[in-house]
Amino acid sequence: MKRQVPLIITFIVGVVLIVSVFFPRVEGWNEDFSIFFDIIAVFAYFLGGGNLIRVHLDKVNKKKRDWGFSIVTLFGFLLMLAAGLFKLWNPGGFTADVAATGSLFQLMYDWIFNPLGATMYALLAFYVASASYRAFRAKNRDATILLIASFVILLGRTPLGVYATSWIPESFSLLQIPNLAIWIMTSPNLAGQRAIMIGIALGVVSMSLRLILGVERTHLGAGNE
Amino acid sequence: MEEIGLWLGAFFTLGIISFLYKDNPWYKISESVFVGVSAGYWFIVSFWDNLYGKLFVGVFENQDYILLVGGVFGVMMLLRLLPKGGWISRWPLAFIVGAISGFYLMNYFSSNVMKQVYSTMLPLFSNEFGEPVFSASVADSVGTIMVAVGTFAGLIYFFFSKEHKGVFGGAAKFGIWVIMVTFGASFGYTVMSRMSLLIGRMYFIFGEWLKLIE
Amino acid sequence: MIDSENSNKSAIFFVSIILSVFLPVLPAISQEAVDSADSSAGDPVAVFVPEPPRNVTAVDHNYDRGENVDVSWDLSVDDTSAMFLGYDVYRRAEGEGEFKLIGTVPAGVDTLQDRSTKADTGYVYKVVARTAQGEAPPVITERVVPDLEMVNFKLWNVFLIGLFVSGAVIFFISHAKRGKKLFIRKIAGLEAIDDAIGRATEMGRSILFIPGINDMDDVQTIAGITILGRVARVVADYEISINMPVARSIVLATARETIKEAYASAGRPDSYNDDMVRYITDEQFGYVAAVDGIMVRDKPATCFYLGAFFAESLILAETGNSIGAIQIAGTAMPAQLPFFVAACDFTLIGEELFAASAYLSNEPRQLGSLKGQDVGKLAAMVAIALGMLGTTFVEIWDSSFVDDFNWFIHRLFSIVS
Amino acid sequence: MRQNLKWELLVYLGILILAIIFYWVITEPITFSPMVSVIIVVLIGLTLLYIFVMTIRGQLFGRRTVFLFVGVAVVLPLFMTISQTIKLSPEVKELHDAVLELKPGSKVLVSFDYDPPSAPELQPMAETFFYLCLKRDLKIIIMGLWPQGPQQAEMAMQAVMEQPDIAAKNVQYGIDYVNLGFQTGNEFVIQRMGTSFRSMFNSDYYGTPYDSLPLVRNTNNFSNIDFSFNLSAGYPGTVEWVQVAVDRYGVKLGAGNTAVQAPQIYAYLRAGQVKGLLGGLNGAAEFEKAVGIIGKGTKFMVSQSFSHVIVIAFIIIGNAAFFLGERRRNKESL
Repeated sequence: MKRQVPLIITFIVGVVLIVSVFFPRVEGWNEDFSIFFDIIAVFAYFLGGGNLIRVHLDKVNKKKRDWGFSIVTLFGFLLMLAAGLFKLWNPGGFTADVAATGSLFQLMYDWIFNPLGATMYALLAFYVASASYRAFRAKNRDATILLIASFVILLGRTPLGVYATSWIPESFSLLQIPNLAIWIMTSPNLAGQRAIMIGIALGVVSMSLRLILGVERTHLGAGNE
Repeated sequence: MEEIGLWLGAFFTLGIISFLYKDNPWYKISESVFVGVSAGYWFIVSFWDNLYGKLFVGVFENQDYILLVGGVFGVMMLLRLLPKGGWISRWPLAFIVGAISGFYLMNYFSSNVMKQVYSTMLPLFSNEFGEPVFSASVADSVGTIMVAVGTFAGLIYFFFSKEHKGVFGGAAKFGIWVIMVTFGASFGYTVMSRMSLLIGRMYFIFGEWLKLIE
Repeated sequence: MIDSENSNKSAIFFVSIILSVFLPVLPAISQEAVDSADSSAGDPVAVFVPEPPRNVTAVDHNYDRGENVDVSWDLSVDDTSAMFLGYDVYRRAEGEGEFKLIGTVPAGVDTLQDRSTKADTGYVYKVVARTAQGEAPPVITERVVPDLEMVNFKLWNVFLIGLFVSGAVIFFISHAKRGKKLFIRKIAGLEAIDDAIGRATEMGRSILFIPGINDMDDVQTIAGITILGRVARVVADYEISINMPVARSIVLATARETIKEAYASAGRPDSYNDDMVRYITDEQFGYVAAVDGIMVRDKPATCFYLGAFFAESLILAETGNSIGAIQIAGTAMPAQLPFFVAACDFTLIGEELFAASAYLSNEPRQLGSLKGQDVGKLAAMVAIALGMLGTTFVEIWDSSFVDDFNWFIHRLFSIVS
Repeated sequence: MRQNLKWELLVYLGILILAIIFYWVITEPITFSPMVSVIIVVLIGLTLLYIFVMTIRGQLFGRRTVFLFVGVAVVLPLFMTISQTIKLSPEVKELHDAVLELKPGSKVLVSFDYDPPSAPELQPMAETFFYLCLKRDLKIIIMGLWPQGPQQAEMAMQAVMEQPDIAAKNVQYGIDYVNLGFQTGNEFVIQRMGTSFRSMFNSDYYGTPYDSLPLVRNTNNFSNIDFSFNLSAGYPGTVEWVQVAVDRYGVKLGAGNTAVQAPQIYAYLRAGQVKGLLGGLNGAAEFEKAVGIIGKGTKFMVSQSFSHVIVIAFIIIGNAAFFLGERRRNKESL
C-alpha cells in the first residue's frame, strides 16, 4: 500500500497532464501545477534551511575543522532572514515591498550578494582559458576536430583572423576565416545541435513514460524489484 | 554609506579571486558569507512571493481554494521530520514527478522533435531560373546537405540498440565528429563573452573602488 | 503630428458615432466638422480621409479556450497611399457602452488577433482606417461569440506522432517483459562508473555527486537522481562515503530517500546516514562557491555531475580537474556540454543522460524503452528525408500529387496554434 | 599549518596596505603612456615566447600561469592609452546615421533589458547612446523589461551627466529625459504600450505620476516615438521588440546586444527590421568611434582582444607541449 499509492499518483497526474494538451478547457493545468510546485517548494525550504542550520550548529558544537566559518554562515543566514521577514530599515515600513531601495535586505543584496555572485561568475574567464590550454590538444581525431572548430571560431572573431586570411580572393571567400566561422556556426553546428536536441527529446519521452508507468521508481526510494 | 558598499564589494571580490591561487581563509570567509546570505535571500524571496503572495493571498483574499492542494502537499513534505511520517512525504514527490513527466513529455515532443524535424525539411535545389539549380548559391546547398547529413549521422550516433559496426559504425563515427564540431564551435564562441565578465569585475576594483582608471 | 489631436481621438470618435446615429449625415462630414474645430473651416482639400476597409469580419478562433477572435478585412483602396497610416481596431464587449481600442496595425496588414476575449461573451469589433489627417468612417462587424471547444482537433498530428513514438516505447517495454534480452551498445561513461568507484575505494576517499542546480521540476534532475540510485547501490558495497551537496530542498529530501533505499537493498542500512546529503543554498554561484570549497578540502576521488547545469559547469569541472578527480558528467543542456566534454573524463551527451539509469539497471523492461527511443529516431530520420525530397520535388516538378504529399508531410510536423 | 597561516596573514596585510595606498594616497588616475604601453605589450609577448620555448624544452606550466596571464591581459590594458584600430562595421554606422537623422527634440525610447552581469558589454553602449542623444538635444524615455534595467540606466545617465559638454547643457529630469522604470509582463508590456504607455507605467522610477512628467504627458503610444533603442541580454529583448514593436506598430528600432545574443539578430538586420546593431564590446567600441569619444567600450575592447590573444597563445603552447611529449614518448618506445 505504502509503495503503491505514490505510483498511482504519478500515473494519474502524468496521464492527465499529457491528455490535457488536447482539451482547451484544461490546457491551463500546467500553469496551475507550476503554482503548486512553488508552494510545495516553500514548505520544502524549511527542510533545507533547517538542514543548513543543523549542519553548521553541529560543526560549531563539535568544533570540527573550519567551525569558525560555520558561525559566519549562520550569522549571514539569520541576518538575511531577519532583514527580510521583519523588513528591517525598510523606508516604506512593513507593508512595503521587501526589496525596496534602502532596506537592509536590498543593501545586503547590493553590497554582498551581488559582488560575490558576479565575481564567481567572472572566474569563468580564467577557467575557460585554462580549459582551452589543457583540453584543446590534438590527442585523437575527436579532440582534433573540436580543437579546429573552436580555433576557427576564436580566430574569426578577432582582428587577427580577419587579417590572416584577407588575401584569399573573393571567389574563395568561404575560406576566409570570418566566413568559415559563420559557415561552421550555421551548418555543421546546426546539424549537431539538431541531432542532440531530437535525441534529448526522445530521451525525455522515454524516461517520462518509464516514470509514469512505474517502470522506473528509484527516485521514490523504491528499488526496482 | 556608499563607501561601505564599495569596500564590502571589493573585499568579497578579491576574496573570491584569491581562490584561483589556492584555498585560503579569505576565500572561506567569502564563501561562508555567500552561502548564508544567499540561502537567506532566496528563502525570503520565496516566502513573500509564494507562501504569502500565492498561497495566502490566493486562498484568503481571492478565495482560490484549489491552491490549498499545494499547501497540503507542502505540509506532507514536512511530515518527513516526524519519525513515522516519512512515507507520506513520497506523495507530493510522486505528484511532482508525475506532473513533470507528463508536462515535459508533451513539451519536448512538440518543441524539440517536431519543430526540429520540421525546420530540417529544406529543399536541396531550387527552381529559380526555370531549371533545377543549386538553391541560392553552391555554399547554401552544401550547407543544407551538410545540415541534413550531419543531423542523420548525429542521430545514428545516439542509436542504442544497434552495435556501431560496419557502415552503421562509420556513420556513427561521422556523427560524433559533427557533434564535436558543434561543441568546438560553441566553446570557441563562449570564450569571447566570458572575458567581458572579468573585465567588468576588474573595472569595479580599479575603476569604481580605487578610482585609478580615468 | 500634434499631440493633442491624438489624445482627443476617442472623444472625437464618440462624438462622431453619436452624430452618425442621431443625425442622418455621413460620418465623413461629421469628421470634417470636428476637424474644422482646430483647422480653418471649409478647406476639404487639405484633409485626406481614406476609404474604409471592406468585408470586415470577426470570427471565433477555432479550437481554443474562447480567448481569441480573428478580425480581418480587405485593405482600404487607399492602403498603398503614402499618407496612409494603418488600421485601428476597437472592441466592445457585451454590457460595455463604449468601444475600446485593442490594437493598431500598419498599412498592408489585414488581420488582427484579439487574444483577450472571454468565452461565451458577445463582442462587436470596429475597424477604422487612418491617415495622418483623418479617419475613414468606422466599419462595424457582426456580433461574435467565442466558444470554448471541447477538443483541439488542430493538434491531430501531435496526437498521431506522439501515439506512434510513445506506442513504440510502450511496445518494447511490454515486449521485453516477456523475457527477451535486447542488445544495447556500450556507453563509455557508464561503463566507467564501477572503475571510478573502485578507485575511490583504493584511495580511501569519498565520492562527490552533484545532481545539477535545478529543482525536481526539471526532468534532468530526476534523471540524475535515478542514476544516483544505481551509483549508491554500488557505493554501498564498498567502505566509502558518498558526499552530496544539493541546491534545492526537495532534491535534498528525494536524494536522502534514494540513497537510504539503495543502502537498504544492498543489505547495509546501518552504513547510511542523513549527513551524506546536505543543503547548501538555492543560489547558483553561492552553491558553486561552496562545492568548490568542498572539492579542494575533501579531495574526492570521483565526481559525478548528472543533471541540469548552467554557467557553473566549467567552474566545477575545472576545479575537479585540478584536484585530480575522475569526473563523469552528463547533462541535456546543449550549451554546457562542450565544457564537460573538454574538462571531464566521460560525458553523457543529452540523450545518454536519460538512458543511463535504464542502462545501469540492466532490467529488460527498462532496456526495452531504449529500443523504443531508437524507433523514434528512425522515424525522425525518415520524416526528414521525406520532407526534404518533398520540398525539393515541389521546386522542380509540377504535380499535384507532389504538392499534396509535400503539404501533408509538412503539416504532420507543424504545430498550428 | 601555523607557518602557512603566518604567511597568509602577511599577504593579507600587504594587500590591505596596497589598498589603503591606492585608495587614499594615490588619488589621481594612473595612465600608461603609449611608450610604456608598448613596452608592456612587448614584455608580455616575450614572456609568452619564453614559456613557449621552455615548453618545447619539456617544462610544463600549470594553470596558475594561465590565470596570471589572463589577469594581466585583462587588467593592464585598462590603464593603457593605446587603442587598437577600430573599423566601423556597416551595422554600427547604420545606427549612428539613424540617430543623426533625428531632428532636435525628437523622442527616443530606450529599453534596458539586462542585468549587472551583462553590464560590461552593454553599459558602454548605453552611455554612448545617451551621450549622443543629449548632445543632439534628443529627448530620452527610459524603461526596462528586466527588473534591474532601470537601475543600470540611472548609472549610465549619471556617468554621461559628468561629461563636461553634457553638463553644460543643463539637462533636466522630466523635460529632457524620464525613467519610467520596470514593468513585468515581457513582450506583453510592449504590446500594451502599442495602445497606451500610460497603462503600463502609471508612474516613473521615482513614483512621480505619468501625467506629471512634461516629457511624456502627451506621449500616448509608439506613434509619438521617433526612434527606439533596445539593449538586450536575452529574453525578453531585441527579438520581442522586433516581433511586437517593429512588426505590429512599425517602430524604428536600433539594438545593442551581448556578443552571445548578436548573431541571432543579424537576420532581422538584413531584413531591415532592425536599424543598426551593436554586438558585444566590439560594437560598443565601434559606436564610440562613430560618435567620436573614447569611453569604456574602447578601453574594454583592448582588454578583450588582449585576453583572446592570450587564450590563442596558450592553445598553441598546449599543443606544442603535447606533440613534443608525444614524440619523446615515441622515441622512448623505439
